[in-house]
This record gives sequence, C-alpha cells and structure tokens, in this order.
Amino acid sequence: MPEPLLRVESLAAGYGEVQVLWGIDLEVMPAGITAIVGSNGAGKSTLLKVLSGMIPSRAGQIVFAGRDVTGAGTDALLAAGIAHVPEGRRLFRGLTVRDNLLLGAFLRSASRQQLARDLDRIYSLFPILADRRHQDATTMSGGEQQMCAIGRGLMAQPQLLMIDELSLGLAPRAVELLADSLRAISREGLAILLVEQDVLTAFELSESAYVIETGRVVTTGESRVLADDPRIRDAYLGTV
Amino acid sequence: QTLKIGAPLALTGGLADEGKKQQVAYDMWLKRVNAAGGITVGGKKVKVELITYDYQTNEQRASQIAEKLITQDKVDVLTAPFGSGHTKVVAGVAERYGVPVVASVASSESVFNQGYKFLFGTLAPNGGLTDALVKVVTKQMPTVKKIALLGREDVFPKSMAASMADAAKRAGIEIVYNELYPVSTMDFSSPLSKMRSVKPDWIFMSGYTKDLILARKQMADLGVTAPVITMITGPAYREFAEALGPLAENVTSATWWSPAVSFKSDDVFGSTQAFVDDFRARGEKGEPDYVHASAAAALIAVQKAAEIAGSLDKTKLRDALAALELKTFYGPIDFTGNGMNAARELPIIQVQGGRAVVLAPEAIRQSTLRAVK
Amino acid sequence: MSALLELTGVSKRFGGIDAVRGVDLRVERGEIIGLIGPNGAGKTTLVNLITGVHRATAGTVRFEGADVTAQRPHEAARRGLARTFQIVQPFPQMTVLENVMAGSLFAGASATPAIAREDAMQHLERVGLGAQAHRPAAILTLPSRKRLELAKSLAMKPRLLLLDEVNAGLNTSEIDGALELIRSIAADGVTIILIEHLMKVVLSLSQRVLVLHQGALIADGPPRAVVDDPRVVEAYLGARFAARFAQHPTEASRA
Amino acid sequence: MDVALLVQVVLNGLMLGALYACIAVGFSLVWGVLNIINMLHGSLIVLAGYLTCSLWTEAHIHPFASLIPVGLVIGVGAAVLQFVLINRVVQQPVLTTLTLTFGLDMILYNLMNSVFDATPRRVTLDLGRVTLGEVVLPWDRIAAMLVALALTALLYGILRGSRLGRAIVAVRMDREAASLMGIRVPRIYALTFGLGAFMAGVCGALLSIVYPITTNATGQLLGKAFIVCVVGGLGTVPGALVGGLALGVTESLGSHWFGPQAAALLGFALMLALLVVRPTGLLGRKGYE
Amino acid sequence: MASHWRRIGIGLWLLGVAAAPLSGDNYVIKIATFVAFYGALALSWNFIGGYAGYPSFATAAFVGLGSYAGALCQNAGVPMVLSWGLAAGVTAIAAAALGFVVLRLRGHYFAIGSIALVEILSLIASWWSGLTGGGEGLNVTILPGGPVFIARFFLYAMLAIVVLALVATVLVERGRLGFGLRCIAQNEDAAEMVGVPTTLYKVLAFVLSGVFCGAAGAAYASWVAYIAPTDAFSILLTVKVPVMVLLGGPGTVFGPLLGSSALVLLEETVWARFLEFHQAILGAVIVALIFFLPGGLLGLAGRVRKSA
Ligand SMILES: Nc1ncnc2c1ncn2[C@@H]1O[C@H](COP(=O)(O)OP(=O)(O)OP(=O)(O)O)[C@@H](O)[C@H]1O
Ligand SMILES: Nc1ncnc2c1ncn2[C@@H]1O[C@H](COP(=O)(O)OP(=O)(O)OP(=O)(O)O)[C@@H](O)[C@H]1O
Ligand SMILES: [Mg+2]
Ligand SMILES: [Mg+2]
Repeated sequence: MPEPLLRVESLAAGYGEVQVLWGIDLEVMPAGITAIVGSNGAGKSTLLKVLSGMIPSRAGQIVFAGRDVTGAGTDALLAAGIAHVPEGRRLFRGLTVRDNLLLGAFLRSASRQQLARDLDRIYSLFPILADRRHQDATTMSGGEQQMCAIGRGLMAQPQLLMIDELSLGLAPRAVELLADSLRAISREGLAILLVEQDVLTAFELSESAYVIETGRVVTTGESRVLADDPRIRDAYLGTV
Repeated sequence: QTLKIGAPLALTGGLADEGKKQQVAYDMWLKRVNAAGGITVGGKKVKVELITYDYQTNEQRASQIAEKLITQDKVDVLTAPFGSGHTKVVAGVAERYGVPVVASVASSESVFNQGYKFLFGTLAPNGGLTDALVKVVTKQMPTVKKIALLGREDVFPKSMAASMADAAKRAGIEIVYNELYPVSTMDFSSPLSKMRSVKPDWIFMSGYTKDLILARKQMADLGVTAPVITMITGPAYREFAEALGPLAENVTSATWWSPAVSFKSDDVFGSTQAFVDDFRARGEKGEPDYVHASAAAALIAVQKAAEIAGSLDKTKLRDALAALELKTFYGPIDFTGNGMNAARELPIIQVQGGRAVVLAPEAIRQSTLRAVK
Repeated sequence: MSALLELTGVSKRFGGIDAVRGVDLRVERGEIIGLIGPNGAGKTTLVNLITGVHRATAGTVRFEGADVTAQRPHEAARRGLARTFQIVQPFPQMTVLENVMAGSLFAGASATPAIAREDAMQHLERVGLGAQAHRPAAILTLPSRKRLELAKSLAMKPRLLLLDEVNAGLNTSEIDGALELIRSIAADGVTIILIEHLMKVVLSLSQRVLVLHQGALIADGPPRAVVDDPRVVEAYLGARFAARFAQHPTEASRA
Repeated sequence: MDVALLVQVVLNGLMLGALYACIAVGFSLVWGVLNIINMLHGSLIVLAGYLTCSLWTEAHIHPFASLIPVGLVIGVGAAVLQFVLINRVVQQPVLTTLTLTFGLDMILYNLMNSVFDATPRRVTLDLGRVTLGEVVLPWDRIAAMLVALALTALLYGILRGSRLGRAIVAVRMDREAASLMGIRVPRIYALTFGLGAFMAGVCGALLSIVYPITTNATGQLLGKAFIVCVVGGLGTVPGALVGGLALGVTESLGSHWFGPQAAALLGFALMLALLVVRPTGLLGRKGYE
Repeated sequence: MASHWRRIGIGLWLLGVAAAPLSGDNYVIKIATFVAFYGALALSWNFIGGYAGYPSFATAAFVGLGSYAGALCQNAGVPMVLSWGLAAGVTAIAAAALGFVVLRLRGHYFAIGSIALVEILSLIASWWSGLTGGGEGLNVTILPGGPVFIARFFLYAMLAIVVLALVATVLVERGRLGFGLRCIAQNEDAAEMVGVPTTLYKVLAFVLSGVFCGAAGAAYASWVAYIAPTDAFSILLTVKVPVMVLLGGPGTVFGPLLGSSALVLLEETVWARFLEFHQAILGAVIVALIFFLPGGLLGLAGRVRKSA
C-alpha cells in the first residue's frame, strides 16, 4: 500500500466561538481523485480552508508528503504543493482572465515559455477561456468564472488540487468535459480532493469518498461501494 | 501691579516665519524694558508681562486665543497677529471687551475702516509705498512707460496691487497687464508668457515670499524681463535673496522700514543702530526687517501710552494711544483717526550685490536705481 | 389582456461580445418557466435586462403592459420584479433578518421597520433560515446565502420572480425541499422564471423550458420535448447525459 | 492671435502637467491599489525636497544625483512605516486609514517644521533654457517632464508586465484569495506603499530645483494630487500622466484666456465635468471604485 | 440596555455644554461653543459618512457656503436668526444640486469629488469679489451687546442647532431612510435591487449633512463677524470632522457628539501643554486611538459594559 500524500488526524477547527470541525481523519492518495460529500453546512469548505491555511486548525495534525505542515501559512502550503480553488471562485476583479491564470503560478519560478505552455494547456481544457483571455475575469458568466478558477488552481502545478463545489454553476455538458479532463490530469499524477454536492457525479468521478456530517466523518470508503450503499442513496439522492 | 500684554502669534502653520519674527522683536523690547526695571506708570515702576500663545495660523484659534488672553489672562492690551485678515479677527473680539489692540503688520485700509475704536496700527497705509515707488522710478528711469501688474488674491497683496495700479495711472504709466492670481497657484508660466508678449518696462508683483521666489525664477526660465522688476515685499526679507541668489539682483521693493534709515529716539532702544545691534547680538541671521521693527514699535507705543496715561485702565490706554505722537527708532508714530499710523515717506529698496540698499528717500539714499539685466 | 412580461428583439452587447441577441419572449401570468443554456449563453444577462441592471442595446421589455426597458433596478423591484443573484449579494454586516427586512420595507408593502421585521421573519422561516435570523449574513454558507437571496426576494412581494441558480450547491436530497418551496411560491400566484443547471429542478418544476445558446433562443417548449431536441443535447446536455437520461430518467436528471 | 504665444502657453501647460503627473502618480498608486488615501503624500514630497536642498547646500550634491537616493530613502522609510503600522488597519474602511495617515502627517509636518522651519528654500541652480524661435523651454521643466515620463513608464512596466504588478492588483481586489495564490499580502502592501513614496521622493527631489520648498506647500501638493487622480482615473498609471497633462494644459490655457484666477476654477470645472460624463476618469477602469 | 445608556449620554452631553456659563468664564463658554459647533458638524457628516458610508469631505463646502450666505443676508439687512435659516436653505439647495453630480460617484471618486466642492466654492468666493469681497474677506454686521451676552447667545444658538441635528438623526435612524442608507453602505447594488431608491436617498443624506452645516456656518460667521475664503472653506476642517466621527463611533447617534467634544478638548489640552510639539502629539494621539479604540469611543464603552 503506497503512502498517502495527505494525512489528516483528529483535526478540529472553527470560527470564533463556533467549532465546526470535530476530529476529522482523512487520507488522500497521490494520483487519484478523492471526494468529500455532505449536506449544507457540514463543514466541507471549512475543512478545505484549514488544509490551505486560510484558517488555523485548533487541534490535530496535518501531514503532507511526509512533512508535518500543521499551522503553516497559505504561501508555505502552496509552496509545498497544496492548491485550493475556493468556494465562490474569488477571481480578481479588474484583471484579465490571463492575468488571473498567471496569478495561479505566482509562487512558481517558471520561465516565460513554460508559463505560456501551461496557459495553453488550460486554454485547451477550457476553450472559452482562450476566447476571453483579455476580458475582465469577473464580467464573465458564472460558469466561465468557475472554469477560470479551476484553471488558476491548475496553474500552480500542485501535487494536490482541492476544488470546492466543483460543478457549481456548470452546465451538464461542461461538467462532463471537466470530469474527463480531471480524470486525465489525475492519471498523470495529480491528486485531487474535491467537494461536490452532486453525489452521483462525485462518486462517479472519484476513487474514494468521505461523507461528512456536522463536522465529523460519518462514512468513508471506495466510491463504487458507497454509491450502492442504500443508506447513502436515501440520505443524498432523494426522490424525484 | 504689572502691565500685561497679550500676543497671539503664528508660531506654527503658514505664517510661522512671520510670527517668529514678531516674537523676536517683542522679546528684544521686553529685555530692554526689564533691564530698565519696568516702566513708569503714574510715578510707580510697573513690571511688564508678555503672554504669548501660538494660534497656528488658524483663524478660529486666533479668535479663541484673543478671548483667552482677555478673559483668563486678563491682559491690559493686545498685539495683533501677522497680516490683515487675522488682525481683523482679533480686533473684533477685543472691540467687544474694550481692550486696545496694536497691530504691527496690517497695512490695508479695509482693516481699519471698520469703525473699531480700540484698534491701532504702526504701519502706514499702502498708498505711501506705491507713491514712493512711482516717484523713484519715474525720476530715475523716465523711459518706463508700461507697467504689468500681478497680485495675489489676498488682503494685503491685493490692496497693494490695486494701490499700485492707481499710482501708476496717476503718473501716466500705461497698465498693459493687470491680473490677480489665486492663493493656491503653483505656477506662473502662463501669466508670465503673456506679460512677455506685451513687453512691459516695469513688472510689479505682490504676493507671499514663496510665490515671488517662484515667479522670479520662472521669469528667468521663460526669458521674461523688464528694466524694473518690483516685488512686494520680497526683497524686504532676507529669505528672498537667499533662495534666489543671483536672480534677486536688482529687484526693487518698497518697505515701511529699513535699518539704513537711522532715527534717534527716546524709546528703550534709543536709536535705530541700537536696535540693529541688539538684533545681531542675539545671534539672529542677517539684518532685522520691517516686521521686526514694526513689532517692537507697537510695544513702544503701548509703553508710551501707559506712561502718558499714568494708568493701566483700558479706556485711558486707548485714549492715550489715540493721542500719541512719538519719535521711535522705527520712525514717527502718530495714529490717525482710523487708528493707522500717519503716512510718511517710505524707503524704496533694491537688491544690489546680494543685499538690500536704499534708493529713496533722498536723505538716506545709498545707491541709485539700476536696471534689471 | 397583455402578457405579464414581454420581450421583443432584446439584444445586449458588451464591447465585442453579443451576450443576448434578438430575444422574443412572452411570459403569461402563473407560468413557471425554466431557462437553460450553456455557460455564458446569456441567461444572467437576460435577467439583468429584465430587472434594469443593464439597459438593452436594442429591443423593448414590457412588464404588465408598460414599457420598462429603461427602468432602474429599484423601480423594477417596486413594480413586482424580484430576482436573486447568481453571485450572491447580501448586506454582509447586517443580520440575516435585516437583510430580508430591507426587501420587505422597500419593495414589499411594509410601512415601518417594525412591520417589516415580522414579515421578514415569516419569510426566513419559510426558506428554513429561521434559526440563523440574528447572525450576520457574512458567515452563512453559500447555499444558505442563496436561500437568503430567495427570502429577500419573497419579502419584496414579487409578481414575477427570477431565480438565477438559486439551488446551486444543494445536494440531491436537499433539492427536494427546495422544489416544495418553489412550488408553494408558485401556488401563491407568483410567476417564476427559473435558471438552473440542475435538470432535476428544471424538469420537475417547469411548465415550459427555454434554451438560450450564444445569446439566442434555440428552443422553447415542454420540458420533455426540449430535452430530446438534438440541438439542445449537442449544445447543453451532452451526449452522455442524454444517454443516461434515456436509461434512468430519475437519477440522471441531475447532471 | 499670436501663434508663437499660443504654442508657448500650450507647452507651458504640458510641462506643468508633467510636474503634476509626477506629484500624483505615487498617490494614485497607493490610493487605487491599497485603498489608502495617503495624507502623508504632500509631506513626503516636501521632505524629499528638504533632503535634496540640504544635500546641495551641505555637500554640494547635484539634485539630479540625489534623485534616486532620496527617493529610495523616502520609499524605504514609508515601506517600513506601512509594514509595522499601517498594515494593522489596512483592511478597515478608507476613513480609518485616512485618519491614521492624517495623524502621521501631523507628526511628520510638526517635525519638519521644527527641523527646517517654514522659510522657503530652494536649490539655487539654474539650468538655463532652450529657445526655439519665440518659444522658450526651461531645462529644469524639461527634465521634470522626462522624469515624469520615466517614472510613469517604470511604474507602468512594473504593474502591467511583472509578477509583482499582478500581485499588487490581486491583493487590492481580494486579499484572501491573493493569499491563496501564495502572495504574502503584508509584504505587497508595504512594497506598494514604498513604491508610492519612492515616487513622492523622486518628485520632491526634482521640485527642489523648480519650486521654493516650504512646509506650507504640503496641502497644496496633496490637493493637486487629488485632482489629477480624478481627471486621469485612480490607480491607473497612465491615467496620472494623462490627468496631469490635461490639468496642466487646461490651467495654462485658462489662465491665458481668462486670467489666472479663472484658471484654477477651470481646472476644477474640468474635473467636475469629467466626473459627470466619465465617473472613472479619462483612463480609469471600473473596479477601482 | 444600550439605547438607555445612549439617552443618558446625550442628556449629559447637552447638559454639560449648556452649563458652561456657570463657570463664569467667557473662554470656557467659547470652548463649549466650539464643542457645540463641531458637534453639529459631526452629526451632519454622520448622515452621509456614517449611515450611507460615503466618505464625504464636503463639510467645509457646506460650512463655507452657509457662512457666506448668512453673512450676505445679514449684511443685506435680514435679521440675524432669519439669515441663518436662509443660509441653511441655500446650503440645502446647493447640496441637492451638487449631490446629483457627485453622488453618481462611488467610494474613492466620491471622496475626491466632495473635496473638490470645497476647493471650487472657495475659488468662487475669492474670485467673485464684487459679492464676497474676494480675498479681502467679508465683514459681517456685528451683533451689539456686551461680551458676556454675546458669548452666551452664540453658545445657545449653536446648541440649538445641535439639538435640531440630533432630532433629525434620531428620526432618520428610526425610519426607512436610515435603514435604506445602511443598506446602501453595505452593498449599493443589492440595495438598489431590493427597491431602495439609492440616488434619492443618497441625495437626501447629502442634503441633511449640508443643512445643519450651513446653519452652523452662518452662526459662526455672525459670531466672528469676519469671514475669508481660505478660512471659511478650510481643508483642515473638512478632514477633521470625519476624524471626529470616527473617533466617536460612526453610524451612531451619540458617537459624533462624543468624538467631536473629545477632539476639541484634546486639542485644547495638548495645545496648552506642549507648545512646540502640540501638533505631533495630537497626531500621535490620533494614531494611538486608531489602534487602541478601533470601534471609536463608543466601542470602548461597549467593551467595558461587556466585561463588567
Ligand atoms: N466566517 C465564518 N464565521 C462563522 N461561522 C462560519 C463562517 N463560515 C462558515 N461558518 C459556519 O460554519 C459551518 C460550516 O460551514 P462550511 O462552509 O464549512 O459548510 P459546507 O459544508 O461547506 O457547506 P455548503 O455545502 O453549504 O457549502 C456553517 O454552520 C457556517 O455557518
Ligand atoms: N459586463 C460584461 N462585460 C463583458 N462581457 C460580459 C459582461 N457580462 C457578461 N458578459 C459576457 O456575456 C456572456 C453572457 O453572460 P451571462 O452571465 O449572461 O451567461 P449565463 O448564461 O448566465 O452563464 P452561466 O450559466 O455560466 O451563468 C458571457 O460570455 C459573458 O462573458
Ligand atoms: Mg461549502
Ligand atoms: Mg449566469
């Protein structure tokens, strides 16, 4: 069994007086897709925020690529290889699509040619971004912005890419295309941790998954298995 | 019993330099008076106390401090701050309380025509300056036929410009340019370029020292020149020649006082020379200018009035001031009906060889008018 | 009688981009209309044109017979045109309750802040945010903020409600509750235009589905017919979705 | 109409405008990017002027030689100030930072007054002028113009072309997201503030040849920076240049046609008119509101 | 409860200022008058700056306009108090007209636009010398009476203006206008979307922030009997007033009063004690307040109550 890329043990975190996460244990394997699902307010986004250093943890340990990174700042974690595509996209207003993408590569000391190649890769992934490369990123449509945000995360060339609300606001066909690309990218060696509300897509896309409720991991396992678990189906698939 | 004199001064803010000059002069006077053991009022020696506050070149604070000096420090008499505008404010407060105010650096008629009974000023009216100037220029350089005027939109410089225009007209000099510039001006290239195109023989400008320095420099930059360049009150101040260097050469001005004009007097200083010596002995730079002299003269007037009145009663002081006729190191003091010092012949100066020399009146003339190169 | 909302030849250009091109549309009272289309098709822009946020480059917008092409957003709000924002726009430092009060006070019928407070509380309960009423809006999770948007719009007593991806971010079972809520709003007589990428929502609620592609309407009809339209599959749904949909209509309906 | 005179007046305006641009460019950067209305800006210019004057009178260092060193001294000082002090409140509303820099300015102003007093001083150096027929151009203004252009180009290059520039804008737009990109936000803030102050420093060194330096000028300089920002657009570097030039030419022509008093009014009228038709300034973009 | 404390605070403040004549010292009365003057300005600013969140620097424009309008009316023979009312009216109209122009701007641009108003009006005042006396300033008919009477009269006049501004503040805060302004402060686009007539509300706030400044400016002109462009339209004043509100606590009723009196009294003490460095010390105090009292003085009171 290979070493996990990311190992989280008994992680706790919260905001002010409110504690949101209560002892989360989690492992992410290199080169693979791990999904986190759970209902509204369960603490999924909070977990990602702790992992990228946006908010501090209160207890527990985070080990990344064999190093203890508990308590590290956003820049250190990004340098170590963890990139985060936050909920709500958070693109930079007043900057073009291209500049937004380049900011993803801020910490890398890549040559111009290298950056240009990376940009092209993103453009081939999301052709619409190529058309709009000189548009102010925040004037794009919601879905276009989501693509730009994911592209920006990829530009960091991380070892682990965390995406919050992957399919949010994307058209069905766009989700399909994106899922294909992510699978291909992960096969090339990138670990992906994604938060996804659409449980079906999440299970279809990932190898393993975590179900989080009120700040605790309630179930974990191989996605294929979970997808057939009747309890999960009842809780998250609902009826039509 | 002590004679309390209240002095609101601009020790910080825009007029800080001028305020400090007043302070120096007051202090020189006070040293002399203390050395003499005070002043004699009604046969008794009376100590003198000078209470000064910084009003930060801020109008609101000036009025506030006048009130403080009158009501809390209970001064017998006030001096006014620098400049006509702030003098008005202090005089307004003092008038209500019936406290005499002696202004040392307010020369605009608009300050004194308010009907204030308690306001006096040691400077002579502006008209005296411009008449004297015109006299010197027309006499010593009769080729001057066209004048260009530029004045700052501010109490004193504006009234100087107006009075110059008036004097020039009376002397038959043609006014080819006449404008005012706003207080916030940072550049004179446009008015100067225009002046160059009308080819005046005489350029007259009145404004604050920093404006004058800038304008003189820009004249050189733009090749604007005239045989006579007059700047009010630029050359009267040491800073002017210092900041301009060679460009200050041959710039003329008029002033209320020059150390070259020697008076013998029966005041605490005794003579103009003694005042200048005192000034140097203090380690001050250069020579005293009219602000120093006029400020000291204002206190001399207060002293004499108290001695003559024989009392520190404010109304009696006022009456004594109104009736005063004095010869001081600064020149004669004789307050006219509106409180201003009577007109007299005023010195015309020119920067020659880096220092200001007197061109007129004839009695004290040190040199003759030279054309600007 | 005139339609509730009527667009004729409405277009909008941003610099070189034709976001909306010559859209003609009639919305009758009481309808629930689904508006779908690929990302960047112009759906949000269309909402902005209807609510006065943007001014159409060409064409006219009529609401209840009146030409409202040039209206300001607050006028739209007072007329009974309410919308939710795709990118949510709360008053961040105000409480959740105060956010909704604003809608009630300025576009709803509440005369005073006190009345608005009562009213707002009811709307919050209705969308399930009652428990959060006194917390600052800034700390809500994204789906909750969308609920807040909805409550705010309801407080405005709209006659036409434009919901721009208000259910995005809900998981499949949470959507069931949302469907109930929207049905009950419609039952109160509010006409609804619904933008959503969640086909489950679109298909279960809409009586009519419009498809926008590159700024132009390419399909308009009953949900099933639209989903089967090859152009829609090609532009929007994707082949795999269509296949899945044909197999298990219920599960696949959420892409 | 005398053509040579008109040409002269327009050129005067352009050269004055270049000075205005110099004055405003750092201020605009700090305001547009950091969202700080830096009330210290005028005092920093004057302080640089004093330093240059002192270097000239005490050590006979030519102002052109002290341009960059003085700029650096002011810039580094300001960056430190930002790092240790202003950064603590930089997230708060504009008014807080405004009040803070207002307080700091009072301190600096007071200190300058007691060290240098208010007497106007100047580097007494005359660089002469170029004469082209009837048109005259003073060398020091030409130098100012070149420096303004160079500064603007430099800043523009930094902001548009460099990684640092992108980081600066990113931080301005969304501090938290910027930190997710690995940008160290406080450092960028300090750098930007320092860059703005560097511009002020260079400008002050230059002004010491052209203008009498006095503490009384601080407010005036700040005021000009304000107007230039509006005319040109906040936070855009070419905006400061265009705004400065537009203001300079307007004032110059206004003064020529309607007298010096009307000139200042015209400058403001231009500004208000622009605000009405183009609320983001001549070159301003949306997003800096 | 908070509003309870607030009422007590305001009551004490008013009583304190009104009781100044008990000291029997005209200088104390003068300071109290300035406290009231700045209190009125701070309350005025609070409408646009505190509630609507628009960083306005137009205070000096309103004060200057009011003082010139009042002075000109008075010199034309209009009774003094009536001319204050007219001045307030003129200022209100000007604020409405100018508001339509500058309130199209947001955030930064508004701030600059508003400061430009000060400069423009100041330039007009100095340029139009036929009416205003230009740079020479304008003398105002002096109110006859002894110094004691004058001191008290103007104290109570200023206090009356403060009370009017307070009443307006409370009415605004309780009503739709206040609520709408707070929405605007938070997110103007969203406010517009929920039906707040943003332009109208902003202009109303601007007018409110002008009208009391105009009255206070006119009263001030009658009091000092002389006004000049640079002092009437003082940039320092225009920056000082927001600083005062910030120190007290913006967007509240009592904060502006607290902040303005704190700064006036602070200036007074610092100035009296440290002649040469009073400005630096005052600056340092302001800097320290920003760091140690982030929510303004009122915030401090809140914290004390919480920990108690
Ligand atoms: N800045 C904040 N301050 C205080 N509480 C917060 C903050 N952000 C989130 N919370 C609270 O933390 C809890 C978990 O939020 P989180 O965003 O992690 O949920 P989530 O699982 O991502 O939900 P969703 O699927 O709705 O995005 C929620 O109750 C939320 O209200
Ligand atoms: N202010 C603007 N400036 C320039 N282009 C814009 C602007 N607003 C929208 N656009 C462009 O117009 C097109 C339509 O955008 P719109 O937001 O209406 O799409 P949408 O259908 O809502 O997409 P999504 O489903 O992704 O939200 C997009 O390509 C977008 O980039
Ligand atoms: Mg989340
Ligand atoms: Mg959209």
